Amino acid sequence: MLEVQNLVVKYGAVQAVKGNSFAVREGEIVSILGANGAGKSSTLFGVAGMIDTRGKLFSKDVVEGKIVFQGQDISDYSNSKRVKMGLILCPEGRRNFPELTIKENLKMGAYCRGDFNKKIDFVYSLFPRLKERQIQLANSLSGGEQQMLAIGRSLMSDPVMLMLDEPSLGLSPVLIDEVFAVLVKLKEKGIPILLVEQNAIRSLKISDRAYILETGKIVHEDKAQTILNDEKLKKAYLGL
Amino acid sequence: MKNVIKAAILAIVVGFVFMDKPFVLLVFSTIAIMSIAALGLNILSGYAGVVSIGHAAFMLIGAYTSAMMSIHLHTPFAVNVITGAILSAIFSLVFGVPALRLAGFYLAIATLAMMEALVQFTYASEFLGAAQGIKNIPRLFQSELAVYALNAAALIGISYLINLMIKSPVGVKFKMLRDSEMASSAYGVNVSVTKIQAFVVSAVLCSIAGSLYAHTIGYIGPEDFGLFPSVMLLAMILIGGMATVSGGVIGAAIITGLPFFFSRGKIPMSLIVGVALIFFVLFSPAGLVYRISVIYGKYLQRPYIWLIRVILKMLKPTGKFVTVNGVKMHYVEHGEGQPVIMIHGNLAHHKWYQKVWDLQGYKTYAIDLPNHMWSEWTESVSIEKYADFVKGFMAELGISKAIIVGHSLGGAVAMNLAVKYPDAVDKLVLLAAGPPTGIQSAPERYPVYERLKTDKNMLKMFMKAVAPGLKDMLLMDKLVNYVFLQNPMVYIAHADEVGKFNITNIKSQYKNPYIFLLGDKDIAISKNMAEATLAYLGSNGKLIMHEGIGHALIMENPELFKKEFYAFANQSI
Amino acid sequence: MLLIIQGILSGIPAGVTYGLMGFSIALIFRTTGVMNFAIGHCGMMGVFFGWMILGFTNSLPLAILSGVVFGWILGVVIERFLMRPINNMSHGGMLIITLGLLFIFTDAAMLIWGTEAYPFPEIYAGAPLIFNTSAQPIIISANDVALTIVGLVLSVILALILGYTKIGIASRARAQDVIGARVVGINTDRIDMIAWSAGIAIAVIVGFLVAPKESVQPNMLLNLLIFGLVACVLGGFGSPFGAIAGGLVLGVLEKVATVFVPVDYRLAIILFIVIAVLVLKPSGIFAKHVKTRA
Amino acid sequence: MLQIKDVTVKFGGLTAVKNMNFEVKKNEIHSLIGPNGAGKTTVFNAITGVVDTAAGDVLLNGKSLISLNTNQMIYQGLARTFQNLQLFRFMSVYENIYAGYVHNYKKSFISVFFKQNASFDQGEAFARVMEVADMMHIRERLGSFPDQLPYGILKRVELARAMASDPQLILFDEPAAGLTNEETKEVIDVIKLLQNKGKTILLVEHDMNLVMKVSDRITVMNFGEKIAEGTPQEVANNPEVIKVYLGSH
Repeated sequence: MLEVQNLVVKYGAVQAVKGNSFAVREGEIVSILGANGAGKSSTLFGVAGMIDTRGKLFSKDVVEGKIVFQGQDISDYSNSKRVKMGLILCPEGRRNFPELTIKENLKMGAYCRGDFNKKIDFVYSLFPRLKERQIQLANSLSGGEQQMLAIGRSLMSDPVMLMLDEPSLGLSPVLIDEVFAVLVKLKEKGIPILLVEQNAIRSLKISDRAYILETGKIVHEDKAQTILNDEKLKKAYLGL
Repeated sequence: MKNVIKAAILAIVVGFVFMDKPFVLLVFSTIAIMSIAALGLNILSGYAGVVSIGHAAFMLIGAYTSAMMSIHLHTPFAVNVITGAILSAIFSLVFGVPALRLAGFYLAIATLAMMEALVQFTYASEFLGAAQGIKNIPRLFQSELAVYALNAAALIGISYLINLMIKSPVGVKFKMLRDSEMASSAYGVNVSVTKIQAFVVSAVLCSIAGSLYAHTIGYIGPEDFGLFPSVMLLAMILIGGMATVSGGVIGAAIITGLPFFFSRGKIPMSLIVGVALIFFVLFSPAGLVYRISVIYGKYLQRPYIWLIRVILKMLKPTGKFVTVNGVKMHYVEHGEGQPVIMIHGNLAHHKWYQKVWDLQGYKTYAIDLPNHMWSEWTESVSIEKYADFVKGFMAELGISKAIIVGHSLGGAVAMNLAVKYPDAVDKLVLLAAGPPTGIQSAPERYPVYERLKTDKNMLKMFMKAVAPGLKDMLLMDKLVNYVFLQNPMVYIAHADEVGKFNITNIKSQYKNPYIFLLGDKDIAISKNMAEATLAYLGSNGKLIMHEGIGHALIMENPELFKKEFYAFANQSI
Repeated sequence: MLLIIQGILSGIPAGVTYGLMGFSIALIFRTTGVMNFAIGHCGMMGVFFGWMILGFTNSLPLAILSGVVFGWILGVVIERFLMRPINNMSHGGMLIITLGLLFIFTDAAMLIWGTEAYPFPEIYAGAPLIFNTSAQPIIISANDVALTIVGLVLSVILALILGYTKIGIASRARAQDVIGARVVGINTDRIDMIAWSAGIAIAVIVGFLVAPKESVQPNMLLNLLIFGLVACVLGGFGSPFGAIAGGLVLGVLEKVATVFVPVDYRLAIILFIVIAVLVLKPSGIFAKHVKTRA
Repeated sequence: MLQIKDVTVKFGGLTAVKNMNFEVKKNEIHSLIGPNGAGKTTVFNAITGVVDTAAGDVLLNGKSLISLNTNQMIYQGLARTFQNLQLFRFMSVYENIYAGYVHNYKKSFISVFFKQNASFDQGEAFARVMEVADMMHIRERLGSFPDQLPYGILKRVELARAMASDPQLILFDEPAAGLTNEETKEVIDVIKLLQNKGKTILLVEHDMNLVMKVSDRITVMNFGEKIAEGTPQEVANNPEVIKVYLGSH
């Protein structure tokens, strides 16, 4: 499904991702684990084509490496072209449009791809709260609802593959359960997921495989179950 | 102070050359006036980082105050200028205290509105002459030369004062503010107060420029101080160079001067200024002053340096020659007694020892290492090879054992000699020597070393920093001149070598006594480094620190060196 | 009282042009983060082009259309070749670049079309509307009425586009969160280009609306630039429609002010009020809050 | 030395930090950790006066810092570093370090126009810059500009600037962010060196490796509240902390 070779992401002098290779296969949930600042978000940004370096005179950001999605080399594709292919990122920090209504936010989810009318019912069925509030502005939502909206917006574009960055961040335990339930549902629908999560144990439990990142470099790769019982994980997180 | 004298001489020369051409003098007057205004804006925009597009407004205040007072009240010029400056300062406070809280574009709009409001007010006011402006403002002097002299003097005096301010901690605070408000606040800069200070100073300077303008040109109208003049001021500092005192002068000369010297209508000045604004912002934010200094450093001094080399080569070496390992080495000898070999440092030569080579009871040999001054050039530039040359030199002269004095890089050579040929070294005198582990040169410094080949000014600055205690500038100049005789390759090669060499095993080879002399103002070698060196050298010597001395004790305080030398060398082991 | 009513009525057409100018400034600023001080001169270039076409064809609609198209293309060129490569520059740098453009366009227009001020026909030259009252008649020129109608229709069209079309919502989305916009696949570069083009095209239309009064000359829109900025200050840079409201307030204020202060001082006084507003409430009178570029 | 007492910070309706309590003792290395969005940086900002506190007090040596502005902190002996390196871009490394010393200049504004005052105590300032430059091993870089230097060196320049102000307490905001392993080791050495020099250190850091190696005490935050405090060992074995970092089983 997705194959990444030697991905490098640099922000000016800071090298956030240092030549990592990884893959996500059909129907899989793959987790990327690592401490804060290990380069997880930058990895997803690199894959999603979010770091636009073309034609910018003073930008020192660099993205290198080969990204193959559905057998096609998309390394040179723009972000919208990648979205059109169905490679969707749900970014960290929600990134909703605060002064658009919830419905407009969802409409924007279907900007490049996906049938708004067909998908909206699916999203509303997953998150009934959004339907109740569809004409309110997004900034009136609570943190948990905003996260729902962000996930809902990514689903609007009918993802072929979904990348989620910290979907449970700042949520209460009940809401975390809800989010993970949705992820499992998506997996059942056959959508592969690349997941970046703080909540390592939760995410490993629903994942098939996982990569552990340390200061921008993948240091370990294994079946999720194996890692779950592994001391290496503890080391990466607690430095023990 | 030196720059003030240079500028004054230049101004006087210009004045005399164009004495009979009042129009040209008027142009120069205008340039000087605009330079003052540009300097004002430069303090705000270049140093404190606040962009204003309405600074001509303060020129307007100064100009109108001056003009009205001299016409209606017949007050003397000095009173007009001061009143205008005070009014500007008050106005800038009233406007600035609230407005400077605004950021970026909002502040720009506020300054634009402030300027436009004043201009519109002037347009509307019959009392201020409305659109017709004020004519027949009394001139200060009948002679154009005198007017020019006043304007030039004002520019030079103000530049001098501003230069003092910029170099003071207040100037540093301005720059801190410009580069990062957050960090400057964390380091004690009161952001709003400092911004206001910059704003008031810039307003006062623009006001003074306005007063001078009114009395020099004799006619002012509101359109002289609108959006276009304001942006022109911005263009001047941008083209000349932000955050430089001289930048505004160059910018003013180009923007004010060009249209005068060509026929006025034919040059599309706005087009040129517009393109220049975009070009300089994008590709050369440091401005022309920087470009010129780079070109001056890299190319323009070459003929001069070539000349220095030619003249020096015509001089006769004062010392003797001896051929060591196929290379002719030059040295001078003084006195009689126990032999002392004196090895100079990087960017130096035997003359560095000229103040200390008369040592009572010793025969001193001050040598030029290969590649330096009168000695021949060779391909092998390593500190170890230099040590071999020194050993060879001693062998040729039949010296089996000597006291070795090594300064800086020469100290490294001396230590190398002590490791390789411990028997040849009686005692070791290390002057601010590099540590036995070497000093890695920072990669970004290499272009600077490269520059030293062609830039005497920079080399001199370098030397001044190295030897802050050497006040005899003529001697300094001489020392610097002789550096140009050295092999051009060693500028870079020495930096490499100092990083590479490693004689951490010195303790096991060399057992004789040593002293290490170091000044506390030394920018190259720190006390920590010296102490590290001592740890490698062992317990047979000591570190002696001197207060107020830089990297060059032998030049800065030769008597002190001699005292230390005698104390060390005369003691029996 | 009648003077005030007359002031309000004659202030509205002026206010519409200020508001539209403010709209174009706010549109570009909100979307791309660049405050375009050259907007008036960009508009002037379009007007000159239209005026030239008018000379060739004698058709006013064609002239206006070609001027607007010219403005659109100018926007594309500026965005693509100047603004896009440098979109991460500081406020100060951007400011100086747009001021540079202002200077370039001034002289470019002079070089191409000369320094003369050329007359331009009114969009509707009919008999003025006169309302007879007991004391003094209230007069509104027909062109002012036409101008107001054109301006208001344009505002409504813009409101519909921004509010309901996909591209309009996308441009608002891009203004609110760039990363959010990029993850849903919005081509932010294209949105920026459209904002520049549309902004300049609107400025060209404003130019045509005021051309009969100001004549066609290089600095014809310089004052409107300042009024447009003022409209933005009053309405807040956050919303283009706030700018239109700000423009109307400004226009009416300007004309009504002449009742109380000498005509010549009104501008100075308004500008001082503007500084006060800017300082006291930088987000504008109407806006709730304002977003600035970090 | 530094006491955080019941500090609460609110942004609009949102409570970012709630009843935060902890104390940094003299000459101690104290770390503040927690997952993203736990409110560490907000606590940091509350101490340095960047954000206003809704309730509570911050005391340094018994003196309240709450009413002070950010620019007065340095006079209380409190220096800080920045997560994203707020160095002065167009100033040389020497000037950058010197900037840490500039607050010692207390003469009136007008006096800068007189030559004798223009360069205050250059000797002392120079000595201080040289001393800290040595300490951070950046003496050869004093003439360089931040744009020319690698990231690891820049971090040291920032530390040198903080040291130049001769603070009692240094707040480190993620000193290891963006560093290589080698450079992180250097940072660890530097922090320990500072402790040896008698400084007190409060650290916000993500790199657990570093935190566990240098800290004397650790305070763990989650959702704006303190959930644990203790020595590195205690914290690492605290089930609450493990849950926060690894998630629930």
